[in-house]
Amino acid sequence: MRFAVVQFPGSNCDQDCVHALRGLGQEARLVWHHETRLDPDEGVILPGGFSYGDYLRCGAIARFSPMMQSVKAAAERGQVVVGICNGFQILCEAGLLPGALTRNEGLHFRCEPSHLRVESPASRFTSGYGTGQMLRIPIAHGEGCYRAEPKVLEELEARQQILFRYCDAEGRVTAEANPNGSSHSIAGIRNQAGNVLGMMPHPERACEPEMGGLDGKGILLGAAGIGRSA
Amino acid sequence: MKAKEFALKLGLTEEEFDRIQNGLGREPNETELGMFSVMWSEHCSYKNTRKELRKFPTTGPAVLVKAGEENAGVVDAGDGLALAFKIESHNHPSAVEPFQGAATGVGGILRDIFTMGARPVAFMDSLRFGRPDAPGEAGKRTRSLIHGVVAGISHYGNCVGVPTVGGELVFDPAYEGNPLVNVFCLGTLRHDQIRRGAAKGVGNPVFYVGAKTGRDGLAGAAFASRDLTEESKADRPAVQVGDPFVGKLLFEACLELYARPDLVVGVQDMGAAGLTCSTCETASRGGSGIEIELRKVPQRETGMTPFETLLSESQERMLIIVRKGRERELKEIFARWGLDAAEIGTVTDTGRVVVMEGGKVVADLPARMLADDAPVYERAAMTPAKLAEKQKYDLGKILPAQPRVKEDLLKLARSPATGSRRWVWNQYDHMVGLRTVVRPGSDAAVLRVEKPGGGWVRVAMTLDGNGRWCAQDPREGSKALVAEACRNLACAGAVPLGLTDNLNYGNPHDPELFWQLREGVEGMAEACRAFDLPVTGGNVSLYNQSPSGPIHPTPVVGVVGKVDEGVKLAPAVFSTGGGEVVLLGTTASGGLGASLYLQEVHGVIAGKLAAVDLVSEKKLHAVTRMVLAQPGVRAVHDVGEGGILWALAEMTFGEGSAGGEFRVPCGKERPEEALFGEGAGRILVELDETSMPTVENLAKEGGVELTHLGRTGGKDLQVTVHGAEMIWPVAELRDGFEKSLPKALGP
Amino acid sequence: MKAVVTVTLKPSILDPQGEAVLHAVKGMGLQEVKSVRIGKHIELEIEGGDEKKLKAKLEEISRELLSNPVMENFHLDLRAGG
Amino acid sequence: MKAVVTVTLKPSILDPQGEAVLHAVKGMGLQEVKSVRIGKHIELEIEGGDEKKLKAKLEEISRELLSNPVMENFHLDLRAGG
Ligand SMILES: Nc1ncnc2c1ncn2[C@@H]1O[C@H](COP(=O)(O)OP(=O)(O)O)[C@@H](O)[C@H]1O
Ligand SMILES: [Mg+2]
Repeated sequence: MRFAVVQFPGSNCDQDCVHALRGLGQEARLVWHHETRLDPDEGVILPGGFSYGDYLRCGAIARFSPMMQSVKAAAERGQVVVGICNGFQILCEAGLLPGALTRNEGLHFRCEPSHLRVESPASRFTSGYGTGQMLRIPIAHGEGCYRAEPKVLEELEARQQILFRYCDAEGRVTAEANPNGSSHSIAGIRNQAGNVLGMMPHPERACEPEMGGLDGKGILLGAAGIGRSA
Repeated sequence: MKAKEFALKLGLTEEEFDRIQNGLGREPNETELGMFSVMWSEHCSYKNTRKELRKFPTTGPAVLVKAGEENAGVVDAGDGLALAFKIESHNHPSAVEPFQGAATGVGGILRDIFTMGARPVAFMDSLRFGRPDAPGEAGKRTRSLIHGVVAGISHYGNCVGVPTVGGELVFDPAYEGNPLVNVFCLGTLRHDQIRRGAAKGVGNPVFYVGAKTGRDGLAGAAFASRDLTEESKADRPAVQVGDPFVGKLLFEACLELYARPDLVVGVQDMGAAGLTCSTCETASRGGSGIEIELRKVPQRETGMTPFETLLSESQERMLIIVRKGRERELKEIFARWGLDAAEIGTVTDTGRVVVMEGGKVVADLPARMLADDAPVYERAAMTPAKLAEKQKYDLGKILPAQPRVKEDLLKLARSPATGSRRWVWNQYDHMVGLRTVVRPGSDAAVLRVEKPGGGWVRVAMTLDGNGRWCAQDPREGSKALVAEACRNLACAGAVPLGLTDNLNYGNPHDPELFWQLREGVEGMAEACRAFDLPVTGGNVSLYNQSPSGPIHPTPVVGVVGKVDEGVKLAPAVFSTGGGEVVLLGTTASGGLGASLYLQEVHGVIAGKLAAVDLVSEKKLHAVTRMVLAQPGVRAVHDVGEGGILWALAEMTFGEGSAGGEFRVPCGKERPEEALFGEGAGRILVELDETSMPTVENLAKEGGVELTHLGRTGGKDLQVTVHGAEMIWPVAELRDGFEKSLPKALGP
Repeated sequence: MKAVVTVTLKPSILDPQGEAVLHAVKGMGLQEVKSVRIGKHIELEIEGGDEKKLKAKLEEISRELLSNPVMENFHLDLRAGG
Repeated sequence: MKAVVTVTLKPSILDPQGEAVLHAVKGMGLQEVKSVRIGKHIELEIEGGDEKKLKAKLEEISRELLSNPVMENFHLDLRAGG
């Protein structure tokens, strides 16, 4: 499948995403935030980084860029949209996913491998995994604490929109294993329609043994529509 | 005010003023004096240290751009790949405003690297503070400095998307009033992409790009109040604020610009001394002149005087000279990245920097005189009166009659001096870019770097300093730290290609302090020659002292090397058990002189480091690299601070690492010496039993001693020395190691 | 004209930075403090334009850009002069 | 009682955050904006204590903890009630 990786001023995981996608046999092109054209059959990646310096609030300014209007339209048409880290923040600010990402409870930026539990394999992004499967994928963020109204959290739970939760090395979801204080230990969610994914951990950093593992492959391949069989 | 009086206020000396006046054949005006005061400062001219710096070896087959030629040195990494790297200090700004001081330090070194045409791919940081666990106000202030500096580096480095992959963090009361913040950056480029900071081609336009100019950094010694407007007096900021967002856009825009063939003629960042430095240095290097109009300089504030505009140290700005007729291309690229680009002048053939404001000449000076004709001083050096006394020590008086090694190691393990630096590097994105093969926490960081023709080269790098060693013996201490840096690279299977150094010392007018610097430079130079290691650049930071005295003499070196093709990288921590552990290199511990052990466990700094045997050291590195190319190597780690016992302990701290049973060689010395001595020339290797014969053979052929220490396994660290056996549960040691720093620093 | 937009966290949202400051404030001896909340103070200098239109636009900007309705409230204050 | 401390950057200090927001605000169609500066709005809830002493203590806290005198100014405002 072909992916458009959107470059905002201040994006810095754009090339990493392109590298990982190509390594998985997918096509990837970079598109500048001023552009508006997206092909009807391509997936969209909003990469990590610090769009507009993350000033004001992460993702707050990026969501006004011309490309985001097209991304919104593409998401409504059912195209795949994946927001990673800063991309997740932008998706929330743009209203494509509910909730908001706030400053890590410990107040520090954290870059480290995180353990994730796959909560629901019933999505294209997780179809390559089993329920409860443990993944090890790095995080690198200062504002990854997921917050939403209690009602929204209930809905996310009820509709199995929570795809990944932080857990410890044994797979237990505990407060200590939660690196940023996210409500319900949320690390990644999808929209109701199932075509938009937002997650704080970086799957593109876990697609090569040399970079510390392969656990992120399934997510990107899932986005490309390649499930378990691959 | 008389010109001379004004010059003195700016920090120029009377002789320097006369030199300027004679050189010009007229009296300089105030703006011109301002320009001289910054260009002839130590920071820009190296007037006190130039003679010393000439002692470094700077040439070698791998050197593409030599020290002093450009903003950073460049070395050849083979296959058309070149590496640009340099270290820079931001000690004083960080003492005043730790967050912004450190952040702008990162921004500054970043610009030095991409100015060379290189894409920045890694940072390292070397930090020194007082003790965070000191009681009362001192400890509190130190903790807040550490929090601020680490947050500042994290802020800038993470935002620009360049991983911070290594560094050091050292505590010593000597840095309490004067912390050291040194930042290193490495960039990669093709040989044919190297950019020069030279203004060439009469009539070529001179562009100013990046952030607008404000009154940032206009304070300190090089500042006189009389020239200020009333408006600026009311608010005279010393603090420069970094904008990593603009920093990132600036380097992406510049790299895009460089990619256009024949567009850029010369480029120079605006760091210290801003517009003044960038214009006169490019003109001087190009053997040309430059004429600029200040009204065209994008300004953030109103009513700035020429003096202020020329001396401003606003961040994220560059000077770029392009080929005439290609102006539009530059403007388009910068507009796309949302950055200012203003044509502020042209290249001339007059050899002069001519500055105009509204068409009126406000400064007209020979470029060479500003950039290259600063006076060079030979400072007096004198062996410190108290040195011999400092170096004498009586172990019998310091150590207890009965060794208490068991407690000693636990004490060491719980000290913030030895604790895991995870608290720091977790705050740095050390993975962005997908190049970091060996992450922080090992002996050297390793990056994979794309070769121009495809495929990877693995590049290893390390930053090392040791103020305690150098305080006790600046010459041997400096040699030892170059040896240590190279040893760290050897543990990554890398051959060193080049060294960059930051000379952090006290006031050069104090002969005892200048002696430290001279000894340090000579020691480093000797070690570099022994390792065939060219010095490719660096930085000098003097006047590092507070009312309580000068810092330890603290040269910091950054060494970059290339990992041998056949090397399989091994972790610095033990496997899950069942491996053989050998010591490569000398069995002599070097004794406890200047050791961390004496400082941390017994509260004294005493004695001096044993002299490094550079010849044996070099052999050790070669053998280690060959060993790492063999199958069956499980772990490798060098012996450094804390001695062989601490090195063994550290090797048990990996996720899932086993403990082990070891016998440490000990001669007539006390067991503490054998266990905690910091002598150079030792590397520990864990390997499969089956690989032992090959490794023994390599060591023998390479002329390196090999000693069997024991085997890994179990959950305890068990060490026998002189027949006495000691046991520590690894979990207990590891707990101290993991928690000491967070505990000392607070949340 | 000057517009001051004050953005505060909704009461239900946890403010870890405020908590940290609360801790430090108590450490400095002010035991009477019960809570600390940290918001943003945003000043915009405006020249010209029709006041009424400006106000509507500023409301929009405060709502859409300067604050995030999921977790924040805002207050807009218009002042003559600078 | 409630204390509101407003911390603003000194006029000559660069405000990268404000610059980025200025761009965005213009992008949203408000061309009349000349500058944006972003500061902190800190609310402290206080119970009990002697008002005069509190005020002195709050001044100290604003100066030493809540603001950074090298770069920032602060304004302290005490309001009855909460
Ligand atoms: N300690 C040193 N050893 C070797 N070269 C040095 C040292 N200090 C400075 N240099 C070289 O002198 C030149 C000028 O340095 P510097 O003024 O620090 O550059 P910048 O203007 O980028 O700060 C650089 O090429 C630098 O590498
Ligand atoms: Mg430079």
